[in-house]
Amino acid sequence: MVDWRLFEPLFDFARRKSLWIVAFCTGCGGIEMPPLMTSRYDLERFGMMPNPAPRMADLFLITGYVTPKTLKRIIITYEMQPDPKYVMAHGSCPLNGGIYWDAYNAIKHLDRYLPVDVIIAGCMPRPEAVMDGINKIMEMIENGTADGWKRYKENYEYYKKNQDELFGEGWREREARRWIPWLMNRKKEE
Amino acid sequence: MVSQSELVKEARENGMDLLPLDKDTYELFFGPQHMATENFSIILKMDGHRVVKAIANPGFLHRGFEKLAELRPWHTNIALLLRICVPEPDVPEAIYSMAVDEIIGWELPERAQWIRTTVLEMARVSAYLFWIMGLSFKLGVYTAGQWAAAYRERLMALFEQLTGARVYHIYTIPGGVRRDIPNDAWLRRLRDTVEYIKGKLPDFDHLVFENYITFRRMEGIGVMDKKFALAEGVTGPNIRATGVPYDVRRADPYLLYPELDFEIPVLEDGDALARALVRRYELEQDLYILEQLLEMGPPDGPYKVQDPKLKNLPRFKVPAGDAFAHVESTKGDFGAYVVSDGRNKPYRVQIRGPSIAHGIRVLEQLLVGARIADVPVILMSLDNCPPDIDR
Amino acid sequence: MADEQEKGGVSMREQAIIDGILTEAPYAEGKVRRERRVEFKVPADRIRDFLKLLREKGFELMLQITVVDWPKDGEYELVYQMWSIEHRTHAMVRTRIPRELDKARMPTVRDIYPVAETYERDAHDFFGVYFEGNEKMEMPWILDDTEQGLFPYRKDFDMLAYVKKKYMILDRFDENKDNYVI
Amino acid sequence: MVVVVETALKAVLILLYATFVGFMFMGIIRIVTARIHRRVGPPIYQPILDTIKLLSKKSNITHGLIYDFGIIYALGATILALMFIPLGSIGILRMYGDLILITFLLEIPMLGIMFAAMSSGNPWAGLGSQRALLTLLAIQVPLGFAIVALAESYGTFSTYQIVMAQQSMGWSIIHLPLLLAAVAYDLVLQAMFGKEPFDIMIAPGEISLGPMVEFGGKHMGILQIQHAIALFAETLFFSNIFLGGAVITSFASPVLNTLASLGVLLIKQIAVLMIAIFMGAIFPRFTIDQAARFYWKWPTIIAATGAILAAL
Repeated sequence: MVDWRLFEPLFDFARRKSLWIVAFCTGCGGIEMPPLMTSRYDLERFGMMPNPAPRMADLFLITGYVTPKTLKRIIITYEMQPDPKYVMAHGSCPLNGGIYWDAYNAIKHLDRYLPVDVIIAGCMPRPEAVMDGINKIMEMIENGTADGWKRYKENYEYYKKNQDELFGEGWREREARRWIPWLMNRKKEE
Repeated sequence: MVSQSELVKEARENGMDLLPLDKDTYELFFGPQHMATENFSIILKMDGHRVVKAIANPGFLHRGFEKLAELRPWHTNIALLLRICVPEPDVPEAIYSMAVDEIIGWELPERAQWIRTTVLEMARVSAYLFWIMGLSFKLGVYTAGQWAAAYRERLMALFEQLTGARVYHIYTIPGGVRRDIPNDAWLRRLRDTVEYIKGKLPDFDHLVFENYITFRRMEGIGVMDKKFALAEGVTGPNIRATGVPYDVRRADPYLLYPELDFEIPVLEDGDALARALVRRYELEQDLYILEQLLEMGPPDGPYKVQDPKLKNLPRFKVPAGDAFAHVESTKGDFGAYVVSDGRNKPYRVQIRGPSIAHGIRVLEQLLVGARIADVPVILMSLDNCPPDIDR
Repeated sequence: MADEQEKGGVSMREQAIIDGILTEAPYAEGKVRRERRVEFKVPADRIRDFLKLLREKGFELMLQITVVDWPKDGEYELVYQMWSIEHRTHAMVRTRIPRELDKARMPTVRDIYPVAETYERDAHDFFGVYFEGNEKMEMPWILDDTEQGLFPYRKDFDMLAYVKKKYMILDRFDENKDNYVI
Repeated sequence: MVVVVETALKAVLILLYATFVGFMFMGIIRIVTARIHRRVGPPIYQPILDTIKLLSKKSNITHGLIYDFGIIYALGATILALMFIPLGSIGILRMYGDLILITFLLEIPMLGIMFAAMSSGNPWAGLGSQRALLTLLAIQVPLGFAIVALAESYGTFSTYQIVMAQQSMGWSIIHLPLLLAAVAYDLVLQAMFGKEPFDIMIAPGEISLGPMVEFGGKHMGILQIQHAIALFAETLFFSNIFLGGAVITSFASPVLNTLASLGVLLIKQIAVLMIAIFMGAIFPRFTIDQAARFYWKWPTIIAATGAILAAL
């Protein structure tokens, strides 16, 4: 059996140079994704491209504030990604609520529920700032400090406790089953 | 490594009744993690490629703006409410400011009106370019989308020079605008940009709007007639595509629009193609309006109301009263209802986004019977904007 | 407001519209706010008849149902924002209902204006106004199930305390401060 | 014994060459598309980096045996097809390279991918697999007529003999019936490459990559390699049977001859690729039923006319 650790530098280089993004615009910052992807600031130069399927994506861009309803989907999507995976949060809203510091429906500290590798300041961050953050995450991958996916595995109890405190126990099953009665028109009987 | 059988067993133990729902239908979560829906979810009951039933599931972008606006001073709300409509943030600014102006009874100076009109029209053009990008990405002709996004960047640069921000330019405030036009070079750049985009429109026609495959894709998809559209509160280009010439800029004129000359494109058959073409013609009309405004030139005078109340903004008070103001956005009739009780914060702010009519009931009814390939096309042809549903 | 009433006084067109409607609806009262803005006050139990009448009179579009919470009167004010394409006039139909959650009930108007179904879901989700006859009342709308039944847009909903409890934020904000600027 | 070793060596060399050039083709596709979009675009070796990254990822879920087997099936079928196609003067099984056999082998990788996708149980994958099946069904008819036209005019099914015949009587596309067949076949290639307007089975905006939606990590990496080899094989097949292939004997040493013929083939393959890219850049996407109707109409008529003309 080959000892794959020999190839880790090559793998890190490849991971750094081809970050595929999950196509999931979770907030205002999604409006800055098209300029980033298109010919003004061409992110494909760095080998990045938006990917519709979370299964083959590496980088998760939390573009803007996160509401609890979205956070459920974010967590599910994040757990669908294969390791190694990285999370980058846009703007001050995921960091501390930002302008929604007193809003009842915006997450205040995202890193309580997901491990975040890089957070870009600003509301909303300019594309140059996003590219700066991407360079930062590339450096972190190079020197092996982008280990959010490991932290998520190690401290899963902590994250799961916070998630359950926010959403209530068994939220995954509730989300999966919520719409079936309405689709089946079974509401009357229940 | 978890094998699928174990997953199925675990799911059954948790009592999840697994799909398919009926004998031959299955449940499909269209979004929020999907390329065609920007953080908006449609639950589809599918029979093969056909949609049997659709349920729109909004609320992923809800921040409770109307509650937050009651806790912030009048001018701070501008920085908050413009986040309701992300593609064209000037519209919420404008309606909120117009409502406040009406409550106070301010008469705007002409220069402020000119600047507001210009900013609104620039926002319309950039939003239409953004919509062309979305439509062509959904249709698969990526070239046109890339070009449209690139041309939008020129307007972004102009906005940045005028207001200091790319996307969220907190610019239109009650009683005028926040700052004056920087210089005449800005006007020249705006004229050049308008000419440039005007010259590029034929490319979009060849790639998207006159394309044989586009016609095949969008003809007869998501048809709605005049009666249905009126009953469902459809506004904007969507209702103009069904033959109702309703445009707020003509029906309820505001700012400088009474003095401007432009047409309201109206098409009869209210399918996706008609909606797309109406938007395409409106982009042309907006460029024409911008040309007229540049011909007019900014009139001299102050760019905001000369009022001592505007000196101390945190203590800025508005007399008791209420007002409703609405403008024509690229999505439709965008309205704000503001109630004041004489304090330095609004008592109630209600924003009426057009997508709350387009995105829920109309979408659910248009999607029934459509193929899965038509769902993104219908979404884009309605130009559904989730943030102003959720607010 | 004063100059608005002056403007309303000179606009005969709106007055004609109001007279045409009020002759058939004596229970309602109407006034002209200004050009292209009229306003009606209707008792809550007659709202369906009045909206039927408005629809016959050419107010085809219902733009929004706005709920305003007046705790000191103990009442909700429902404002039906209507727009008439042929008259080019915006009409506010105001009505008042008690704001206690068990008494805050309205007849639905979704058979007159189908789009009202969405607005009624909105009002029910945020204010707890129950519209009888609208079977989508219990359907999940914008709010997540943790906020279900809290009706956050009511004036007596203490948002800051709720936010601190929900998101476990340290107590660094001063509730007593009437006027905080971020 | 020596023959076996030599054959195995040849096979490995062909495989390596095909994989490398296929990845270069993928890079060329991305760069040229980017230039049409007025972008800079990724470096040409980007697909190789993507593949290495995907192979280095850890799959945290499997969907059973078929899910893994389908991928291998697709890769094996593609490699087998490559071995049958004459590559200049070298080729392992080129003597047995039958038109129908190669066409078949170039199509069944799709079946393998569909096995895997279906076994994943993802509704998007199911939808995409239905679309892929319909696409396969749709392209059969024009493809068959094109093959018949070739076989009629050359009187043989062997690819190698067709290439040899073209050396004497000129490229196929200078004869009218075969030109028609080539046009039809090129339209079919558009669907084989999965480019607009026939990228219906992986429609990112509609069904989010369709069959590929569940593949992550190593599966997707293997699929990338398979895609690269398939690109090489399809373009090679086209330039062999329609663009005259390349058999160069002008040099003294066989090595020089081989290199020269490889170079000539490369130019022809890139030409075929460019046509596909330009077509894909300017057309929206058909829906599946429209695509089937289109394939059963125009390319079928063209190819059938070619076949009839060739038969006369």
